[in-house]
Amino acid sequence: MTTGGVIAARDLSLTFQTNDGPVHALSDVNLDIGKGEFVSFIGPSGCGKTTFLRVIADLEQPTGGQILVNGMTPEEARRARAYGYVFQAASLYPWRTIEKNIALPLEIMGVSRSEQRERIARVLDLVDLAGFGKKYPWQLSGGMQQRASIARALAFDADLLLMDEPFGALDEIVRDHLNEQLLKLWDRTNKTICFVTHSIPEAVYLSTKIVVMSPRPGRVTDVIDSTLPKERPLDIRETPEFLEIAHRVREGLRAGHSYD
Amino acid sequence: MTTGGVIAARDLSLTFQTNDGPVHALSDVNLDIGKGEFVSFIGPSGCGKTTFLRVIADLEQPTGGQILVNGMTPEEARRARAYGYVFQAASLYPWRTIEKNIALPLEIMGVSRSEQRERIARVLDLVDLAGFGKKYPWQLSGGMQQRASIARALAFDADLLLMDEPFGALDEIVRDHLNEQLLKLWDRTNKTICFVTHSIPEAVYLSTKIVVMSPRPGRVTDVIDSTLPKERPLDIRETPEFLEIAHRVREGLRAGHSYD
Amino acid sequence: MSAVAPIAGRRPSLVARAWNGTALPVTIVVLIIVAVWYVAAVFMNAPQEYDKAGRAGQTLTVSDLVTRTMAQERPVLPAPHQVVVELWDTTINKNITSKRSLVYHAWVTLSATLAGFAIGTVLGVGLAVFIVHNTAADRSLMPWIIASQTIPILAIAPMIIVVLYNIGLSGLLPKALISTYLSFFPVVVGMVKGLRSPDSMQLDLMRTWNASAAQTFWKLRWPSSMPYLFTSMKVAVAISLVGAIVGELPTGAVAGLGARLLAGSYYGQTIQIWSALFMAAGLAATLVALVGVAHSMVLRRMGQAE
Amino acid sequence: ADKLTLQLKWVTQAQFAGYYVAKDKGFYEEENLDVEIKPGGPDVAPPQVIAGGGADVVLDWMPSALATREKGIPLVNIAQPFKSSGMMLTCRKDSGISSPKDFKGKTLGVWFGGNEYPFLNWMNKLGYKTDGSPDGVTVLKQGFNVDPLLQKQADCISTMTYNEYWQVIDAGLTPDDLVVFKYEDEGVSTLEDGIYVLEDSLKDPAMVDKLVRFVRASMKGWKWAEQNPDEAAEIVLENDATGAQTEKHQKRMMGEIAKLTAGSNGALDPADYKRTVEALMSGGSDPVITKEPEGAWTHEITDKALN
Amino acid sequence: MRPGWILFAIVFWLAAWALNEWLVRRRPEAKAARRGIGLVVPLLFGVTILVLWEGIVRGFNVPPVLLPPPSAIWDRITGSVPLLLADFRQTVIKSVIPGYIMGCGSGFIAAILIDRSPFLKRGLLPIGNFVSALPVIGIAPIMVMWFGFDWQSKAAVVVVMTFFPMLVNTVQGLAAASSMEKDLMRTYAAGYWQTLAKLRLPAAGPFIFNALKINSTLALIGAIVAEFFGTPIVGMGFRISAEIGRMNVDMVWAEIAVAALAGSAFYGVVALTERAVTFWHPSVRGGRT
Ligand SMILES: Nc1ncnc2c1ncn2[C@@H]1O[C@H](COP(=O)(O)OP(=O)(O)OP(=O)(O)O)[C@@H](O)[C@H]1O
Ligand SMILES: Nc1ncnc2c1ncn2[C@@H]1O[C@H](COP(=O)(O)OP(=O)(O)OP(=O)(O)O)[C@@H](O)[C@H]1O
Ligand SMILES: Cc1ncc(C[n+]2csc(CCO)c2C)c(N)n1
Ligand SMILES: [Mg+2]
Ligand SMILES: [Mg+2]
Repeated sequence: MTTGGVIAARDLSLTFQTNDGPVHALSDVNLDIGKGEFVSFIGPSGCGKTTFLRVIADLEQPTGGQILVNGMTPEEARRARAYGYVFQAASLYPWRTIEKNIALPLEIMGVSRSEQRERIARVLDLVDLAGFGKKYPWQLSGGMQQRASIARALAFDADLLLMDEPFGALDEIVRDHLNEQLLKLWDRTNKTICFVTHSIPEAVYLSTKIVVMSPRPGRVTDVIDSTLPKERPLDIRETPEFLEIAHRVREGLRAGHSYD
Repeated sequence: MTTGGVIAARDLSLTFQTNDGPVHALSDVNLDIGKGEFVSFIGPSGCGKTTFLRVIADLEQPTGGQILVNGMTPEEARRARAYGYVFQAASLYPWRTIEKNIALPLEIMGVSRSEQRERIARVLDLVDLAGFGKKYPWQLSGGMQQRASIARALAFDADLLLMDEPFGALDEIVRDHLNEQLLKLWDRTNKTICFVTHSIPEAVYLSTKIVVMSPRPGRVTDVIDSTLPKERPLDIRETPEFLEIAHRVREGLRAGHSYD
Repeated sequence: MSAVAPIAGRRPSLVARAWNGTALPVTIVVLIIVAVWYVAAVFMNAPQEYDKAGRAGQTLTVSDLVTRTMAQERPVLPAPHQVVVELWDTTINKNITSKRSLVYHAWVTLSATLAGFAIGTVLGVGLAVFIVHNTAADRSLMPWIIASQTIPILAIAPMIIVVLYNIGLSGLLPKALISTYLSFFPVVVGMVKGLRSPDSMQLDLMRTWNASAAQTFWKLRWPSSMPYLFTSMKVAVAISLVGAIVGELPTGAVAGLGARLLAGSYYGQTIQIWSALFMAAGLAATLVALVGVAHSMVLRRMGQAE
Repeated sequence: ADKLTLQLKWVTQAQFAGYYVAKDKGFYEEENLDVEIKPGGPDVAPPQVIAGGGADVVLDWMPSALATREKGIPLVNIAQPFKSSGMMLTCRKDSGISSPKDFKGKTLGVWFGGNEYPFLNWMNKLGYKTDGSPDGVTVLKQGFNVDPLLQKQADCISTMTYNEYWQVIDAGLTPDDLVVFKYEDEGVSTLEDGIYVLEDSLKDPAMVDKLVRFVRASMKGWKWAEQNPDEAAEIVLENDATGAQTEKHQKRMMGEIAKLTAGSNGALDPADYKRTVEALMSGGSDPVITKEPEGAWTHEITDKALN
Repeated sequence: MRPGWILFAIVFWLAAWALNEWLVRRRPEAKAARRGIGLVVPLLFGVTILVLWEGIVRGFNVPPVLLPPPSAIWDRITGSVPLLLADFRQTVIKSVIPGYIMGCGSGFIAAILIDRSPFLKRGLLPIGNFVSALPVIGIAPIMVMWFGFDWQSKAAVVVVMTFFPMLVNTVQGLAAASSMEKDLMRTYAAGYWQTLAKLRLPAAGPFIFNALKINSTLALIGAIVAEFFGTPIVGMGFRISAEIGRMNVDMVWAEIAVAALAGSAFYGVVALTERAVTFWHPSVRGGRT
């Protein structure tokens, strides 16, 4: 087993024991993710995308196979605070202002006050929420909350970012804008990003590698390496190359559904 | 004011009185929707799409202007059970099985048991949930719950369908599939459908008319009549005509945002 | 911002605002209750008057009956004004340090109530923290905490007092401990629920940051449990008062509202019972309201207020 | 001064005037005693308090004290300021009762908690069953007040000559409306308010000395109270922390109490003791005590105190 | 002092604690085994309390009139079954159950009635809170005076104690349906009673059961305490107050044990019913949404 990459999964399986029998959320998943890659996970609902991210984050224990994160076990990686995680729902603490919510992981890590302030200002700006730092979460619309939770993960400034459908609740214009921002950030900082999405164009636009999954049991059915350049203006989405990759992803996805 | 159409709004306004001042959710909205039209509403978060649907459904009282539904006031229309409503969130009752949830409006209308059974079977099939009727909502994934709530509105079988982002929580494949199904249903039954969405391709693919809205105060900025034929295979989305309309919608939307 | 003129909303009329507040409805309901009460007083006190008149060989007119039933010395149901007069006499018209002052007795009970409430809340929170962090405690403690509340405290209070005296505790503390016994229960139940109220996603988030148990507690569990804490404290403070009153009986019932209730009961002084009862309920209502004020203050500081 | 704690059997009232007088008038102080008087009440059982170390000396009625002794708490009577019993059964005339023969089928209110023994003994003597069987009497555990009689919930209730009886009168019934049966007259009386200590106390000479001084001062208090009933009642009122007692009632009570203490110099009359024991042992199917108690009283203290 | 007993009690305690800690860390596959552990752990805890109690009473020679050892209480229980049964009948069957049913039932009906009038709701609820703060020991003598000595007055006390918790909880529960759930009913043009039956009552279920649970322990305590203020010579409260004066403390504890057992069983039955009826609520189905 190589340990060079950021993530290395070998025959990874995870079965949930539930009241009406076992649920095979992940089954024999093999995947390598190198430093600086931007990997999208796409697949129908319930195919194990969230579960895979949770295994990386040491929030679930695999029931079979092996996985290494930065060459360590997930637990060691978690203790080393190796990653930032953006959940599928915003999950902000309602008794803290946006600022304080972003400060929370920094407080826990013991980052100094002045640095906290600095980082908060930077990430708020990044997600276009400058000026909203003193508001409480319930004073913001759903989309703004989601952006705040992204800011919180960015403030953490880990080398590995796990993002579970971060842009699901946003409208297309905002989404396009944040996609651009995220790409810029990734380009600048050379972070490794694992990104779950339901949108094929989004996956193709962002990724260096697209992992297509299918459910029951959760498997990786295809891994597509993107041939798009690192520099990606928004209108790259109308190029034939883009449409070609999108088509391949769509085909892979369709195979996992019962339609047609 | 004409009364021929299904919906006729004249200078419709709605202002919410809140603690930090009035919120102008709708402002001078003029709109006519004829029988059998498929109208999509698109616009950034908070522009009043939900509010407009709620006014039609007599769930909010306008503070200015007039609106007629089937030539009646919204209240009369509601009492006449003129519409089915799919909310932005699934809103299934957790103490009823999926079947029983779908049966609920039928029970209230006094539909006979045997007909209830028949309709339930039909709509469950339509949304690909056959076999899940005896499950409770919390035993289903979010996407399945959303489909069940669509089934519930369809079982109701009203001539006017109000759908508030019904496919927001679904992945692209399922979404495509349900888009097709919905179009078929609309084509077959000649229902009038008001449909809120964040997705430009979805709006263009489905609609005969696209209403673009912008926020603060909520206004209608553009009404685009689709030139696409009634018969629409999925790959119509790659035609120049389609892309042309999508472009116009995108431009209209972008005008409502502060980016670029 | 927009140029849309503000909608000229009509200010709700005075009548409408009073109708939609609480003061007017409460007043009207109180008035209805008082009216029913007066009628009930006549009917419930009438047999005694008939009996008395019968033995004296008189017959009673209706107006006689009404006036007499409202001025009995030991009525079955005292008329509202009798209770009000008694309350007035024993609060406003007496020096508050006098043993005949209801304020004095209320203070005696209140001090035990507050002590018991404070100990009960601390104990309840402590137990809840223990239960939430220790599975064995969770499984074994809860059924017995429930069972403890099915024991009639009045029955074992005398033994508790004696045992406590034996280990050197007397005065305020034994009474306070009985009130603790009653008040810790709602706090445990509420706080266990409250400390467990963060959803699994919020807990997972803490885990991803590798937060310690203490950090998770102080930054997540504790703030999330605040609404539960205050709701159970409202129940607990009212129960504390009952506990303090119960605790006064086996200590010789020398002072306090419990002593008043008992003395009133012993001498058949119904009016005195009722005024002590109202004092107790009023005290409880005040305490609950105070906890409510503290609640909204904390909520405001946490940015949760309306 | 030597500390001593006295647990009363009931709330502060003229029934205990002797002790309050002794404290108030400095009789205890003269004996170099610092006596703390703890009021009782319906929820206070003096034997339990003394067993738990909550008091050095308690007041109790002899039936209860002897029953406790059999349960293993060695209470000893060291003095008996009350010569006669003040207990009686007070009945409404309109219930049709004029003699004990009329009790059959009637509802009688009784105090429990150790005070029911003389009553049960009496009924046993009269041949009435108290377990609810048809040709017996119906027994109620009466609360603390006289309402059951006023509201005709009971035909008769237990009263003390010095207390509840007058509450009935105050409530508007006249002596003519009532029939009373004094336990003294029916020959079923048992000894009331006596002074009891634990056996161990008598083994300690220093404690014995304290008790001697206590009894001497207390009896001085009682005799003073008998002679100055009104002032005694006022002293009691001053010591009443509940503020619920009235002057009229306490003065009247003191007058009645004086009649009960009049015949006693403090020393227990062995004849009274014998009569009480006999009554308690003949309690029918459920006697209060099963065997003749031994060492349940002593003249040691009164002998030293009164001579 | 007999240190042997104390030592034994402490050793037993530590051993039982360790065993419990070990037991709760087991995660057996079999459902039956999990259930077994769920039962054994609290039972072991209870047994430990009894052993500690016995050890301390014997070890420190606590006089039995203060605190009898559990063994003596057990002897008394087994020796007085008919008496305990008669008391149970009088207090639980005659007073508690009817009082509980009447109190909870009328609280529920009152809640439905005032639900239609926001005016009454605002007017009555603060007064409800006021009345439920009235201490039992003040109400009990009044009820005895009004309703006589027998079970009726005890049931009346129970009614007063249980009425308001039920009223307040039901009113709160009827407001629990979310606005979207209510809007849904509106879009169906459902009538008041339809909305009540199909939405608001099911949604109020958890609140109503909350009141039923609180009331199950309140009712028992209320009835027992009321018996202190006058009663026929049978009943658990009567026995407790009469026997304490006779220094039969073991009998007092026997009654307390019966009361605790009956109260816990009552609570348990209500809790089980709750699980069955509100199976859908997150707190019952274990938090999965
Ligand atoms: N804690 C759990 N217990 C039992 N089953 C679970 C649990 N968590 C997830 N599952 C199941 O595992 C499977 C994979 O779930 P997962 O959340 O990873 O899906 P997903 O790909 O993220 O779906 P979505 O796109 O809807 O978020 C599903 O069938 C789900 O029901
Ligand atoms: N009950 C209410 N009270 C006060 N303001 C409200 C209320 N409901 C909606 N609003 C405000 O009215 C505006 C329009 O809201 P609406 O829900 O119609 O937006 P939307 O277009 O449906 O947005 P989204 O795409 O996020 O669902 C928003 O600014 C919202 O904050
Ligand atoms: C619960 C209870 N009820 C009655 C008495 C009887 N009693 C003993 S002394 C006394 C004072 C006389 O007025 C009374 C009434 C009691 N001891 N405990
Ligand atoms: Mg997921
Ligand atoms: Mg909306």
